[in-house]
Parts: sequence; C-alpha cells; structure tokens
Amino acid sequence: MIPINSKITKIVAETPSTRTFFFDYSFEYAGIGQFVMVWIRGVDEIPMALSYKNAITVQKVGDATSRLFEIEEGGFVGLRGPFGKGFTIPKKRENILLIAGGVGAAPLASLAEKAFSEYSYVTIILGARNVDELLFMNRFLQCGHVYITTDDGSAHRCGFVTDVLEELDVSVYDRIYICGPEMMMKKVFDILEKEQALDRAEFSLHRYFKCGIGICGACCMDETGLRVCKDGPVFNGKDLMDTEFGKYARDASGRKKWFL
Amino acid sequence: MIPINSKITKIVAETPSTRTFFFDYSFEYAGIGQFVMVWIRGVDEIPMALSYKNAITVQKVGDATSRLFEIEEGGFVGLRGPFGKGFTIPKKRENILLIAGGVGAAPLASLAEKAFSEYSYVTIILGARNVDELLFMNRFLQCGHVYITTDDGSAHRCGFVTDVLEELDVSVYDRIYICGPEMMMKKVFDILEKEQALDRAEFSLHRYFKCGIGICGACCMDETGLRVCKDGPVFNGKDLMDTEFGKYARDASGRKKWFL
Amino acid sequence: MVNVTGLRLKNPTILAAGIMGTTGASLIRVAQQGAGAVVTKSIGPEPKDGHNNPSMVKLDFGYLNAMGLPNPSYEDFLPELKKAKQKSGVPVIASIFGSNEDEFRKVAQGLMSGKPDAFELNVSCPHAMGYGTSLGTDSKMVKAVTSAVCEVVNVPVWVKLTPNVTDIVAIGKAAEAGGADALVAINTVRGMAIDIHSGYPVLGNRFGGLSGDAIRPIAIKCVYDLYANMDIPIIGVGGISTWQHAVEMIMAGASAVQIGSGVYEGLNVFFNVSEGINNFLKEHGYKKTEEITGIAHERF
Amino acid sequence: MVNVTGLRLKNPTILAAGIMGTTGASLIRVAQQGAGAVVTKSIGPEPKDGHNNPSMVKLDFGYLNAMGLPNPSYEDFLPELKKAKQKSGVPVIASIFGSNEDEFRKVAQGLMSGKPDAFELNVSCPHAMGYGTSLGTDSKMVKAVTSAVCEVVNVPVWVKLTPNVTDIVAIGKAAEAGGADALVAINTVRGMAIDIHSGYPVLGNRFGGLSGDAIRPIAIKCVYDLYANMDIPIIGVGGISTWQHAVEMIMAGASAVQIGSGVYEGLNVFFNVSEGINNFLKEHGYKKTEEITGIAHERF
Ligand SMILES: Cc1cc2nc3c(=O)[nH]c(=O)nc-3n(C[C@H](O)[C@H](O)[C@H](O)COP(=O)(O)OP(=O)(O)OC[C@H]3O[C@@H](n4cnc5c(N)ncnc54)[C@H](O)[C@@H]3O)c2cc1C
Ligand SMILES: Cc1cc2nc3c(=O)[nH]c(=O)nc-3n(C[C@H](O)[C@H](O)[C@H](O)COP(=O)(O)OP(=O)(O)OC[C@H]3O[C@@H](n4cnc5c(N)ncnc54)[C@H](O)[C@@H]3O)c2cc1C
Ligand SMILES: Cc1cc2nc3c(=O)[nH]c(=O)nc-3n(C[C@H](O)[C@H](O)[C@H](O)COP(=O)(O)O)c2cc1C
Ligand SMILES: Cc1cc2nc3c(=O)[nH]c(=O)nc-3n(C[C@H](O)[C@H](O)[C@H](O)COP(=O)(O)O)c2cc1C
Ligand code: FES
Ligand code: FES
Repeated sequence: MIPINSKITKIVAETPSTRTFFFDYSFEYAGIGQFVMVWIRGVDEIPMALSYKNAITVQKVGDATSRLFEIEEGGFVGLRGPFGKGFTIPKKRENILLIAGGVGAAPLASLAEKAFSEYSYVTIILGARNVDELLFMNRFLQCGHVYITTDDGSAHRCGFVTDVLEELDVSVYDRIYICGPEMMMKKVFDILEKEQALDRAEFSLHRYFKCGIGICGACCMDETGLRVCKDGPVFNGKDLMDTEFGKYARDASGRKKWFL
Repeated sequence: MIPINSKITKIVAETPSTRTFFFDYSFEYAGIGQFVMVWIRGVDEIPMALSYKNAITVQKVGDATSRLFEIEEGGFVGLRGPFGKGFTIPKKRENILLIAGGVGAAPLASLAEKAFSEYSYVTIILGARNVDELLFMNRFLQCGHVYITTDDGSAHRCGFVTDVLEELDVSVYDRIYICGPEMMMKKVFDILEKEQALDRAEFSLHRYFKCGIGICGACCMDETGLRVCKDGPVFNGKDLMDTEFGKYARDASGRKKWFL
Repeated sequence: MVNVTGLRLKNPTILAAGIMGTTGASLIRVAQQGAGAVVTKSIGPEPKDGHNNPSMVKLDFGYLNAMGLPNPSYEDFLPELKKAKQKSGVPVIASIFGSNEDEFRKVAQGLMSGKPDAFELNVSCPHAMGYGTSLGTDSKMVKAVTSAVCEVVNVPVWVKLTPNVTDIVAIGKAAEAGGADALVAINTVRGMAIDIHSGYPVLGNRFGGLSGDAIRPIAIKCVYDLYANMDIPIIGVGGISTWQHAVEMIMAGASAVQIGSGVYEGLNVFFNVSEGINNFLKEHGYKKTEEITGIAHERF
Repeated sequence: MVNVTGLRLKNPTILAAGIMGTTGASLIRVAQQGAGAVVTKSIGPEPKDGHNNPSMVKLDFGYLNAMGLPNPSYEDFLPELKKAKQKSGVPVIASIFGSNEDEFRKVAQGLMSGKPDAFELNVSCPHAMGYGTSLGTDSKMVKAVTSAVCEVVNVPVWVKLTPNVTDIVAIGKAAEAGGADALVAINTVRGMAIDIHSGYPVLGNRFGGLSGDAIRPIAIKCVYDLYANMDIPIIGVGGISTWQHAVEMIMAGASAVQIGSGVYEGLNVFFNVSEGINNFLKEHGYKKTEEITGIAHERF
C-alpha cells in the first residue's frame, strides 16, 4: 500500500509535549499496540502507535514531529498500516497491570479501555516527568485503579513507576503490559525477571524503522534476530531475555548506540 | 494466465478428419460456444471451441493441428481460456434450430445436449462432406430431430444444410444457432434475413486470432469493429448485417482475404 | 480540451499503438467509446504476419506480448487510415516503423495521403529483430530516423521510446534534436515467462515485452526523468487502467496518456479515465490537465 | 546440495542482499529458517544513514524501495559478519559497494578477516548517487572494480548486475573479464510512484527500485540472456516468492536463486521454495537442480 491520504480532523493538546491527531481514516481492524507509519510529506515517515483506532498521540522530539505539530486541523498526512504485532487482549476476569511511562501511555490507554470493557480487572502505573505530562490519565481512571508517579513529585508521589511496582504483589497479575522509555522498561524487566513474571509480561519496544514491514532488517534485535516492526513491536518478556534490550539499539546506519 | 498444462487423457477419432481430445482439466464454468487457446508447444497456439467442458474436437488442416494429431494419450498441451462470448442458452419449452456444418458441430453438440436437458425442443440440421464426416451425429440424435445432408449424397439427401433450411418454416423457431464454414453460414444468414429471423439467430464465427483476449485487434470485424475473440465468437445475426461477414476475413498480417 | 503538439483532444486519453488498431473500423469504435485520440497499429514497409502464437499472455501482474509487428504494409493500411480519419471524429496518429531512415520515410510518405494528424515513430518494440529496440537504443539512429520523417511530413512527429536503455533521456534528446514534436514513453519492457511444466518459453517468440500494471512505476520514472530534462511534451504510457494511474502519470510530467493493455478491462476505460481525471481536477480546483502536468517536480 | 562457485549450499535458495541482512543475528535467523546461503546488506567504506523515509512501500504488484545503502561501514559490520559465519551454518556472502576500485578494494580487504565465503559486488543499486547503477552501467568500471576485488581476496567474487542498461550481457562480460566467478541478476528496476493526493513522490528519495512480482519477467529475461552468452554461473533474483517462480528462474539459466522481497510472505519462504523445488525435481525424475538449469534454452 502507498500511504493513505488522511485528513487531520481534530487535534487535542494532551500535555505540553504531546498532541493527539485524529484522522478521517479509522483502522477498524487494527490490534491494540499495532503501529502506523506516518508520512509527513517532504520531511520523513515515522512510526507511531495508534492511541485510538483513528488517532496517534505524538511527542514532539525532532524534525518530523515538529513539522507535524505545525500542521493544523484540516491538514493531511499519509498513513500506512496497521503493522506489527500488538498486545494479547486479556480474558474476562483476568487481573492485569499496565505500566506506562511518558508517551508510552499512547497504546496502553486503548488497552485499558478494551480490558475494562471485557471485564478484566485493571491496575495502572502511570509515570511522567511532571504532573502536566501525565498522559491519558482520565482514560486510565475510568478503567481501574491508577498509581501515579512523577519524576519531580509534582503529582502524588515523587519517583518512578518501578517504585510502585516494587511495592505491589506481582504474583496477583495474570498479565502485565509495559510501554515507555527503554531504560524504564528495562528496570521493570529486571523486577519481573526476579519475580519470575516475564512470561506474563508484554513489552512494546521502539527501534529505528525504515521499511516498517519486516523486509529491510533495520530493526532487528540481537541475538534473536527478531524484527521489532514485524515480529513486534510487542514482545513477550521471555523473548527479550539475553537480548540487546536495555543495552543498545541501532541508528539508521545500523551502528550500535548504547543506552547509558 | 499462462497456459494451463493439460494432459490428454483420451483421444476419440470422431471422423476421418476429426478427433476429440479429452483433458484432465475441465473448464467447469465455460459457457457453451466459448473457446480455448490450445498451445501446441514448439509450434503454435490456436483457438478451438470446447466440444465438452473438458475436450476439443479438432479437424486436421495445417501445421498445428497436424502436430496435435501426433500427440498421443498421456501427452500434454497448454490451454488458456475459456474466452469470448458463447451462445444464449434457450429457455424451457423454446423451439430451437441448430445448423452445423463440418467441424462446426463441435460447439453445437454441447448446446443441443444442454437445450434438451433444459426441456427445449431441438431440431438439428447437420451437414458434412460425406457420411463419414458427419460429426457428433449420435449426440445430436439423442437431443431432437436431426436432418442430415452430405455434399456427396452418401447419407440421406445430397445437398447442403441450406436446402433443408429452405424447406423448414423458420418462423416456428425461437432461436437458431449456426456454426460451420463461413460461406455456409453466409447462405444461412441470407435465408434468415429474408425470413426476418436474424435477431433470433446466433452465428459462431472464425477469424484469425492472436491474443485471444480482445487486446491486439487482429480479429476485428468491419464495419462494427467488434472483436471476434472477445465480443464474439458468437454474434447475434443483427450484429452481422452490413459487415465483412461472408465477404472477407483478414490474415495474420491484417490483409483482407476475400471469400470466393 | 487538451492540446498536444497542436492536436486538440477532447480528453487526455489516447489509444496506444498496437491495441485494437489494425483496422479503421476498430479505431472508430474505440474513438466512439471515449478515447480522445487513437494511434494505429505500427505500420511498416511490407506485410508482416508477426510471430507465432502464443503472441500474448496475461500474467497476474501485467501482460507479455511478442506480436512481432504484424501489419498489412502501408499500402494495404492506407484505406483503413482514411476510414478512421473520416469517421472517428478524433485525431488519428499513424504509428510507423522501419529498419532505417529510408523505410521510415517511405512509410510516412505512403501514409500522408491518409492525412494522419500526427506520426508516432515506433523505435522501441523490444521483440522484432532489426526494428524497434535495436534501433531505438542508438541515439544516432533515433535522430536520423526522426529527422528523415520530419523532413517529409507536415504534421507533428512523436517519437516513442523504449525503457530498455541505460539512459532514456539521452535517447529523448536525440529525438528532440531530430525534430520530434513530442515523446511517447514507454513501450513495453523486455520480459519473458517460461512454462515450468515443459520448459518452453511461453511466447512463440520466446521473449517479448511486458505491459500493464507491472510496468507503471517504470513508466512513471521514465516520464518524470524526461519531463525534467526535455522541452517538448511527453505522452505517458504504461500500466494505466484507472484515472488514478493517469493522474499519477500526468503529475510525473505527461501532457496526455495512452492506454494499451488497460483495454482488457473494457473499452469504457477511456471514458472512465477521462471522467475521473475531470472530477479530480474539479475537486482540486484546477481548470485543465496542463495545470497538474509535472507538479510532482515542484513538491519537496 | 548445490555447488555455486565452490560454495556448497544445502539448497538453492539464498537470502538476497539488503534484506534482513544488517546484523549477524538476523542472518543467522534467516539461515535457521531454511536459506541455503545468506548475503549481507551491502557494506561500504563509511557509515551511511541512507535516504529519508518512506524508504520502502508495498505496491499492489511489487515493492518500491530507496534505502540509499544504509550501512554501519565495514569496520562496524565486521563483528556482525564474524557472528554470522560462526553461527549460521550456511555460506555467508558479503555484499559490498563503493564508488571506485579503491573503495571496493578497501571494503573487501577490511571484511576478509570475517572470512566471508564469497563477495558479492553491488554495482547495481539504482538509487544511490555515485554508487551502484551509475557505476554498474559502465562496462569499464565494472571490469575495473571486479578485478580490483579479485586481486585482493581469495574467495569467489560474484558481481550483481542492474537490469537498467541497454545490454546486460555486455556488462556481464565485463564482469567476467574482470574475473567474476558468478553473476547475480537482477538488482531492482528503477521505478517511482507519486501520491496523487499531494503530488509528492512517495519515496523519500523521490525514486527508487522496483522489486517483487512486477519484475520477475524482466529478471527471467536477463538471466536467460546471460545464460546464453556467459560461461560463468548465474544466480537468479527478482520476484521469487514461490517454488514455481524459482523453477522458472532456474530453467531460464540460474544455478541458484536469491529471495528478497519474497521474505514479506514470511521467513518460511526459503523452506517452502526449496522443498517445492525438491518435489518438482523428484516428480520429474531429476536428481539435482543442475539438471534443469537453463533447459528453456533447449526447447524449440
Ligand atoms: C513502534 C513504535 C511506536 C511509536 N509510537 C510512538 C507514539 O505513539 N508516540 C510518539 O510520540 N512516538 C512514538 N514512537 C517514537 C517516534 O517514532 C519518534 O519519536 C519519531 O520517529 C521522531 O521523529 P522526529 O523526526 O521528530 O525525530 P528525529 O529528529 O528524527 O529523531 C529523534 C529520535 O526519534 C527516533 N526516530 C526518528 N526516526 C525514527 C524512525 N524512522 N523509526 C523509529 N524511531 C525514529 C530516534 O530514536 C531518534 O533518535 C514510536 C516508535 C516506534 C518504533
Ligand atoms: C473461435 C474459433 C473456434 C474454433 N473452433 C474450432 C474447433 O472446434 N475445431 C477445429 O477443428 N477448428 C476450430 N477452429 C479453427 C482452428 O483454429 C484452425 O483450424 C486452426 O487454427 C488451424 O491451425 P493449423 O496450424 O493446423 O493450420 P495453419 O496451417 O496455420 O492454417 C490453416 C488455417 O487455419 C486457420 N488458422 C490458423 N491459425 C489460426 C489462428 N491463430 N486463429 C484462427 N485461425 C487460424 C486459418 O484460417 C488458416 O488459414 C476455430 C477457430 C476459431 C477462431
Ligand atoms: C498486444 C500489444 C501490441 C503492441 N503493439 C505495439 C505497436 O505496434 N507499436 C508500438 O509502438 N507499441 C506497441 N505496443 C506497446 C503499447 O503501445 C504500450 O506502449 C505498452 O503496451 C505499454 O502500455 P500499457 O501498459 O498500457 O499496455 C503493443 C502492446 C501490446 C500489449
Ligand atoms: C529493501 C531492499 C533493500 C535492498 N538492498 C540491497 C543492497 O543493499 N544491495 C544489493 O545488492 N541489493 C539490494 N536490494 C536488491 C535485492 O537484493 C534484489 O536484487 C531485488 O530486490 C530483486 O529481488 P526481489 O524481487 O526478490 O526483491 C534491496 C532490495 C530491497 C527490496
Ligand atoms: S524496519 Fe525494515 S525490517 Fe523492520
Ligand atoms: S485476437 Fe487479439 S483482439 Fe481478438
């Protein structure tokens, strides 16, 4: 498919750094956690999780996202997707835990809603830099119990999502879903590994994408060779053991960039 | 489609000059009167009406047909099709007349059987050079009344199909179907025109085919521009009025060849 | 109304050479079905039967053909051309071929009395030995043939290019230097299919030319490159069967489009494509096709 | 077992260059999924990010890409090559590129310690300025580059050809003259797509290379022509995603096949294709792939 020409019908400023862009095109059959490639013409095409069937929620970080922030309602982008493998939808009466850091809340808010509507019991740990950056808090609040952490303590407790996680009894959760900055996810990973909960956990990863459809190999993980764009972006925790996860990623040329 | 590799499962010598080749591939959805392109590898690809869903009945006339006659049971040809527009199937209790000359009986025998099975009343005029060349007589005899003519009088009456036609009351037939050498068909056409029966008549034509799928234009009729391979080979009599039909055809280069 | 080298077309869709163009009656029929202009089958100096069948097969992603330039010769074709001119009501472009300047000149002169609205020089058929591509890959020959024809005719001369070259722009420039009024791009892409059951190449001629959907991205690129480098108009052809394809081709740089294999979808393809282009122009506030010709070159 | 320039492949399917070949782990995974050999991403002298996205889109009849030869440089790739060699269990061919003899030589030498089983010279990428096609369309450069690499390495050298030339056989002969042990045909066909809603070319690089189904008939023809004219083996690539495609390519003249875009259908494509070839051979009473290589040339 060449990108679907999609009109931006509504823009919602979610936090100072993130906006949700709603489109006239809806990916009705997209799985939660799947992503689309967003073509900002003349600039770049970048991967974005669907935060609704017909929307993406974007943090402004560089060229393409900045240009996107300049486009107004009524403007157009090109969309290809949905691509990749999303989250496993929890079953009725399952007890689930979502851990969202920053813009990582984007795919998880839909998951919370879906799980809630299917009668799962939902607990959320939502973290952000500060109170203003807490993304989709209202969506989460309607689905279950929400623990909030901010790096600067401007809301509830000061600290990280892992601080909350360490206080919870992980064994009560049938499934655990994580999306956020890689170092945050790595810390969660380590805790879950210790708690022997990795096989119940699903992490949504970010890598540099080129093709987005599993051909070019830009997004492959060491040592499994799994492609984040096709075999992921959501991976079971077990599949991340002894991989590059939390250690390094690769840039556009394929060179390793170590996480600090 | 590239030609379907088809095994010749059975060969039946129908008359001294014609043989039926049955294939392991059956064109289940072919309309009666549609044709296939028969690829005799290394020689040529030629059009042939389907005489059964899974067979063609071939008269040996030149290179390709001669080579085909050398292939034995178990041998292979390539088949593309079914192509073109076939005959209109008569309705229940309609009174129909089939006029077959020589190998022109090939598509008409299936039509007779179909019409008979659908409770039409079938009359056939079957003509051939001599008694041995009467094709599919048994198939026709099972479907209705058969008038037989031979050029040399070796069976029943001596003469042409038109002799019989002129003695029949054409007005009783709801539909009339004709397939045979063009000059024979032209004589039938003239009679039917006089009887104002052309709109009830369908003629199956032959022209030189190259592509067989309506693109190259090799088989176009003057002055309508209709393609025999795609808009035909079966045409309503009205569509042949004031055309080249009965006057000339074109050779492979597109030059006119006048019928004598 | 589209103006291409002075020819006034009621819409920018043109029947491509070699498609339903062997007889006057067929050309008239295509015009009546909505084509803005029609190109004849390529006509040469002598009658030619063409290659053995199979001469054309439909693949899943396009078509392969090796007709081998069958034609009745210009002498026998002249009455067909006259008929088409008389009754089609649209510009009729005579496609011609030959193996050298003399033959091209002879055929062009021989058809002049049929009053074609333009000539299209086929220097690009990929599967007839000694004609077409073997000639159309040589800039010198292309220039020579083009000027030979330009000298003897008083109507526009279009030159049809093959994509089977290292540098199509160089060949286009040669044609322009020879006096071409427009370029037509592209002819078929050389290709082949083999029947794995028997090992036989499928086409009677063994190999042939690929057309249809498969070659559209190739044609778009050729037209884009030509537009960027030439001053004469480009007519785009290759894989067009919907108005979207046509708009894409026009945005790449085409002033008009030709439809060949797309006729497989039905003769109403001309009507559908031209209506679709019209609606697209209207919806986007454009008045005529010219306004979108080549706009992909302005998008950065 | 298939022998290609001395490399012993457990089956005739090879991962094509630039497909899942950026890391050692990925190459190992593809080998484990059934590929008879794997070719690395094309590696050059310096790290390159490649072109802006969109760098690859799926069309209805193939794929368009303009990656722009992204690669971490031979220095950073060396550990990946070593890893692939150690653990893949199949021959690993290092694809390399450069803009001249010196760069090719340098990259080849730089990777020798990784012990690749062969080198594949990419003189054919249609969308990276100064590399690939601009070089691969020039016989002299192809010969020069080939002999430069052949002089400094002690493993077979394969040269990968572009179809975007007037005469692929001439380029193949130049490679052979330079010392090539095998030819790989074809790289992508230059192509382009335009987004009609915006007028923007779809690829970040504006144009790129066409791969997949659309180019199979083109690749078959190139391999057929090369086989007829060359003495060294040909490896066929272009549009292969089923065993039927592979058999067709082998009958045209290929000793083995590479699969690129076909990976889209799933990594089991290597297993499925090689199993299919095996069954076909068995059914028809052949013992090995070699027996059907080029048989289309014997069918008249
Ligand atoms: C599966 C997936 C889902 C994502 N979902 C979201 C989301 O819902 N919301 C959100 O705000 N961000 C999301 N991202 C991250 C988003 O893709 C980057 O923020 C965006 O690409 C930055 O583009 P830029 O041009 O503004 O930044 P740049 O100036 O190009 O670079 C900034 C950083 O962005 C990342 N980046 C740039 N290009 C790409 C690319 N082609 N592929 C991957 N990363 C890239 C790199 O890490 C780079 O260092 C997701 C990434 C992936 C892989
Ligand atoms: C729609 C259609 C249905 C037909 N059905 C039958 C049938 O059921 N049984 C049957 O015996 N014959 C049928 N024919 C005629 C058959 O196609 C020719 O007899 C056959 O092509 C002769 O081939 P050849 O190589 O043996 O003869 P050649 O030596 O090539 O030529 C003998 C004559 O056959 C005809 N012919 C040759 N090639 C072609 C071609 N490509 N297209 C059309 N005509 C050609 C020409 O009139 C030619 O003069 C049909 C023809 C058409 C158009
Ligand atoms: C059956 C067939 C016959 C053709 N004959 C000619 C011809 O005589 N002269 C010519 O210039 N091009 C000829 N062509 C090429 C077409 O005019 C056109 O350039 C090509 O098919 C690509 O366009 P398409 O994809 O719309 O078919 C022929 C193509 C086909 C399919
Ligand atoms: C995404 C992508 C990247 C490619 N990168 C390279 C490359 O780095 N070097 C190379 O020689 N060929 C490269 N190619 C070309 C392929 O190896 C192959 O020749 C071409 O795609 C045709 O085969 P296919 O139809 O099986 O894909 C690339 C192709 C694609 C689709
Ligand atoms: S981005 Fe190309 S394989 Fe993942
Ligand atoms: S045979 Fe080609 S149009 Fe009829």
